[in-house]
Amino acid sequence: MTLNKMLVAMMASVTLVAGAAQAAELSIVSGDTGTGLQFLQSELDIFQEETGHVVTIVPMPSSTSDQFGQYRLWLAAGNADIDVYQTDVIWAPQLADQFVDLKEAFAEVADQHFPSVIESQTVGDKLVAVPAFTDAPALYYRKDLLEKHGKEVPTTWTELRQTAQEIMEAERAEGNTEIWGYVFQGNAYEGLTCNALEWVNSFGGGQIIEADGTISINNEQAVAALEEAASWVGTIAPQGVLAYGEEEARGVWQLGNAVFMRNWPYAYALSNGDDAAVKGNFDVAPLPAGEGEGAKSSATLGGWNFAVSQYSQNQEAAIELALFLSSAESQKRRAIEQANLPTVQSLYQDEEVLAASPFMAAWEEIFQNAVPRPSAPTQENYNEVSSLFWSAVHNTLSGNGSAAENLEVLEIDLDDLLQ
Amino acid sequence: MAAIELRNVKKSFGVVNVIKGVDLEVKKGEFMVFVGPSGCGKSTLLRLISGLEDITSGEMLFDGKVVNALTPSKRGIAMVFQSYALYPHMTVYENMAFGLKLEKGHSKEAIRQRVEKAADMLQIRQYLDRLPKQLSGGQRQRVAIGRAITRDPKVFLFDEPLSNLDAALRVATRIEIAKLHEEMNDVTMIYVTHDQVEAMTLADRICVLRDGLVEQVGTPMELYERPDSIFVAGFIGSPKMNFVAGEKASAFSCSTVGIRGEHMDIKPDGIWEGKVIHTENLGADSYVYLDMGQEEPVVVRHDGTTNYQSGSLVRVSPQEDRIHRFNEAGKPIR
Amino acid sequence: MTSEAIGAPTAAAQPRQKSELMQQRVRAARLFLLPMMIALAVVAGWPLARSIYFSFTDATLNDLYGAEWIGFGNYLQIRVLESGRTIYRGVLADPAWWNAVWNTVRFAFWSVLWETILGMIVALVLNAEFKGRGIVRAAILIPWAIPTIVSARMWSWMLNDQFGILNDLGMRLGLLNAPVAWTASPDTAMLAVLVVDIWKTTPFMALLILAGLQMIPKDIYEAAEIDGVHPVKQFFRITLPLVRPALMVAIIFRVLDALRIFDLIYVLTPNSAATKTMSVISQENLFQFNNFAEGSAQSTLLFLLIAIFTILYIWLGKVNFDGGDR
Amino acid sequence: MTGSFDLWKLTKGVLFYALVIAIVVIAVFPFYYAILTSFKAGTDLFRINYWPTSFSLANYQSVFSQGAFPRNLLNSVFVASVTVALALFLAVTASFALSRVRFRGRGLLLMTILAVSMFPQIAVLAGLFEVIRFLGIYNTPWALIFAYTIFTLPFTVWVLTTFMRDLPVEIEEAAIVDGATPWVIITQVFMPLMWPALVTTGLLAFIAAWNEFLFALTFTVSNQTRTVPVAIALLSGGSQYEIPWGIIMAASVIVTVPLVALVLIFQRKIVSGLTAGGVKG
Repeated sequence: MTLNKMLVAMMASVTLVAGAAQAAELSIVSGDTGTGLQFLQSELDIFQEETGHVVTIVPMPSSTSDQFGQYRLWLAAGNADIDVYQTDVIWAPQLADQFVDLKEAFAEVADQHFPSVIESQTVGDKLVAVPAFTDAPALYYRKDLLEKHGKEVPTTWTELRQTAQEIMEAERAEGNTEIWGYVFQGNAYEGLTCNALEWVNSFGGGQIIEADGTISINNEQAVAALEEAASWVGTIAPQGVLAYGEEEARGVWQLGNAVFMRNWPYAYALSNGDDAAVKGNFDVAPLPAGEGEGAKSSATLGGWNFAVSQYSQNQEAAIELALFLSSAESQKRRAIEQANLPTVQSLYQDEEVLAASPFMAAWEEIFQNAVPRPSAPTQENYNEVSSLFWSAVHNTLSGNGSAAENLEVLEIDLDDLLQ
Repeated sequence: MAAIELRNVKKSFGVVNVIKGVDLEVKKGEFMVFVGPSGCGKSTLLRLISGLEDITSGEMLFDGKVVNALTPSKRGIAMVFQSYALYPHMTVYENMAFGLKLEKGHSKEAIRQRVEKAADMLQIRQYLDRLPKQLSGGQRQRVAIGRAITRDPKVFLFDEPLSNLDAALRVATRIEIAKLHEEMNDVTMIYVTHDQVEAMTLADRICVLRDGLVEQVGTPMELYERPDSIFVAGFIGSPKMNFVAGEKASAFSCSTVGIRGEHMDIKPDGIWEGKVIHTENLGADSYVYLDMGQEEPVVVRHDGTTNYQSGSLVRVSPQEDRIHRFNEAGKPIR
Repeated sequence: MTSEAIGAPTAAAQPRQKSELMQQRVRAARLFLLPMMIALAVVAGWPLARSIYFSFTDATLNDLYGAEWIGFGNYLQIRVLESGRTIYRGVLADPAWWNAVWNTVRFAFWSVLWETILGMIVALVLNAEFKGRGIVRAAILIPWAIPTIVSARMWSWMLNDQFGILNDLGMRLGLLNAPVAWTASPDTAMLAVLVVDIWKTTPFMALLILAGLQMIPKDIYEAAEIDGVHPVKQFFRITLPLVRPALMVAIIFRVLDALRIFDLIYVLTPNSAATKTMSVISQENLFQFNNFAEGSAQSTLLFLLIAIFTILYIWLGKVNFDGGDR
Repeated sequence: MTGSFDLWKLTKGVLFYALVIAIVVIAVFPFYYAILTSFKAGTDLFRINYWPTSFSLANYQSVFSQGAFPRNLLNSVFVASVTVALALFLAVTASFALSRVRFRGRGLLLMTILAVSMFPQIAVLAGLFEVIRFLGIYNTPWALIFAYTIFTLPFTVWVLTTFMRDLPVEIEEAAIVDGATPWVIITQVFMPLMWPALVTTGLLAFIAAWNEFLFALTFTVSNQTRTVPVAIALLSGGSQYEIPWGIIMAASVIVTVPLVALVLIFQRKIVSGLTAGGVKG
């Protein structure tokens, strides 16, 4: 499309009165990756065929904080150029005021989807976004090393620590000096919130802030969880894990330098790449459980959704688009082509889906334990809550104050923020 | 071509008054030299005439027309700066042609002819394609002069043009300028210097400035022979005029006697006695420095090669008709 | 230059008829300044005023246009609780803010200091005549030429403890005995940021100083050479004083940039308290958190701090605004 | 070079070249590493090499196949060139007024200009967004050109003012006597003398505009109008968390090469000697 056409398209989207034209021109903004955008384009082509609406993609950098800042600014300025936003699971609640309520439109198909996903996008009584796909992390482990050293896949964090320690020491004794026991995302960022939420939740320590708004983080189980995690740093995990994001962890793992890794499904295919040292030698399992009352395996809910801007001049068409993209048919194609985890439960039994992405079977179990981050109860304060939380955790991991001390302060800070 | 008239011209920078009221007439085609010690305002006065500086009060007339508000180029002046001020990125030719190009209405050919004519006058034709940095100091100054000539000015202004040249070049260029004045005898020239030799050799008339005021205007010989003040007397002539005060002056019934070194004779029956401090032998003649109990040593110009021993006593006499007598206010008694 | 040669009259002189030349110059000055002033007023004036205005309101990005004036509340508010306890709220009472101020000042000081020293060395080298000078000049500029978002990521990769080349190099050369997680540890995070910034920005400094050096007439050195002045003395007596105006301006702009440092830290160590600077914390509040007004207040405070610094610098450094004019 | 053997001179020469090499190595090494990385793919990215081990242009191909990279390059060239031209034009004229015409409030004006550079860029984003939408240049290159003056203009004005102040007064006066107007003085006399300063500031401003990310991201919303830094940020791997390291490095190399070429072209202009011979004393 030339610049002129682009301009014309935008002018049109501004000046057209909603509903005046049958075939609307829409814009959808997405920070998806290259192949993801290609897939989106193919979906939009289908959508255009079905409805006649023409949709333009506005691509965004994959950095989520860049995306979020931009979306905030655009929405704050009442930008009518964008009709549909592709949003991270934690965003829509923060931007709830500026998105259209999709509850009614979605009512028909709502029960096809995982309730936890729908719940995570519901603020009060308003459904702010509809799901595109979901995401949940797993424990990646080295089959070959576990076998070699006669170990089972750990089901609790203690087991993981012990297994990792033993294998690491044994391997190092054999001259594999680069090897580490466990890598995860320990940098101070949203990823650490995800990791730590899993630790806390798996110890039965709640989910930082409960759905009713109670601040629950300062409890013994949470303290025990963080103490456990802190004990890994410098022993089974390198000190540098405090600066790791997903890619750094994957790098260590993919070079064959880690026994265990916590990561999202994306690492699965890449670790099976031809040049990966771990190809064929690994598998995934649910993340380990904690100990004590209420202990269970838990995985932070990720995933992406579509939300409709309230400044859209073509809200009806935009809603139509959002629903189309979250429909079971679209999700199925997405699962097959993009290996994205569907939110439609029935697709996990779909043969075509499983044939294309066999690993999804493994994720079904993981998904049972998915826990949402507290974005719905905290709404527009979520980012700050998360930042306070990961700071407290990062401090604990780097030995800057004990878990108990840091969580106590965190509780006060959260209380101040949310009161 | 223009007669210049200054009427009670004053100039101040903020609260500092630099020119305190100057009345002056420069005749058409005249070579006028402004001379004076540094800080006397001579360069400022030149810049007021050029139009680079505004006059604070008073009137400036060129050929009877007030030019107070006119830009330098409209006054028809050309100026040669102390530091040459050539355009470093332009060739000699471009430097010289720049003003004409800006004037509009000159054909390329006409410009070329004028530049070449000026270049021939100054014998710099072979340098026309060079950049200023490829020239020696003397050549640069000739280019600067050439640039001024090319513009065919009515008034030609020189701001200490020789002070950056070495002694030999200075003399050569001085002669060049003198020649120039002869050739361009209808162009009014004003020349600023602190060097009285330049003033004496070049000027039709000299204007001695002191402290923002005109001390005396006159031909070199007038100034030499009939200085209007001790200041002028001391400024014009080399070596400096000797000043003798106290009893020796009282004998001539004045407060200060001024007498030039060349107007004193060493003879056994001289009326003054002095102790030889030092003798400078210049070949043709020599300067004998005498301590006569005055503030400064008295210099006697003495032809011949007689070598006076330092420390010996000699007697000298002033030539009576060459004595300048000054009163307490420093004004001549005639 | 003698006193006779300088200066046109100041406007303070008594009213009188202005010459055509002066009028022409003043007219030209006005005409020349106008477009720049208009450009700056539109591009900077309005956004600045908006930001400062927002800092006195309760604006959030969810409700930008419904903002209400609340005075200095974002900066400092004193609240007396029912229990009778007095608490302080607002940016000025926020330890995180003061931590950011300290980080920023520390960062600006060290980075500019080293950039100036290294930039001067590089500029002196580039100012010398040697074969391949053109290539070296281009090579020097590479760090400045790589987009910050890329070079910051590149360095974070190189500084990685497991597959970072710098740790590997350090260990091969025997400088390190174990890999260091440079950006992770609070002790080394600032150092890492400083190293990357100095690497990246020294070319800027070097180039500006070089331009200054190029304006120094060569014959001054020739004269000094003949007088047998020692090169070190030459540097302090001749080079430094003559390059000073250019250096002062280069330093001003570097300090302003360093005090506002954002993108490098945003990419390299976005959430480390050890490197969080004023701009980073303000960006966080403006766009990531729901504290637009507070973020505006922080930006305004940063602006004030920089303004105070600049005034002090110009005053203490005796940066003159005049000279050079007729 | 003197013909005689001089140990001290030799040592000095060796030390000097050692310094040159050290500077070049430090400056270029990360870039070299980027080039190295741009030829790698897959797990190789995580392996440390000092010399090229594989040579694959796949990353370069993907740079050009994703999005509209050539178009983005053109956009960047256009935006940066116009920004620099505009900034230099406004700054050269303004700095003449600021450095060579005395008027009341000049210091204050210079400070005001500087003040524009004191506000964090991030904080003007919202206000600038409003202005740009108001002017109707949103999502066009002009939005960026306009926004970039906020950081190029104060810088160029200040630097050029400093340099212009140092130009000899007599040369300007000679031009006035020759009948030159301020405009002629600027364009025909001063600008040729200020090449080092003009080229340097122009180059620095060009690079700053070339590399700017935040404004570019905010004020353009289509691949057709975006510039290179945004395009690089848009490069993505197969999935959300994967950073396509090799491709990013390839893009960075592509982006940096024109700048290096630019420097090589203009570096001759960063030479002195232009004011030599014009004035003395």
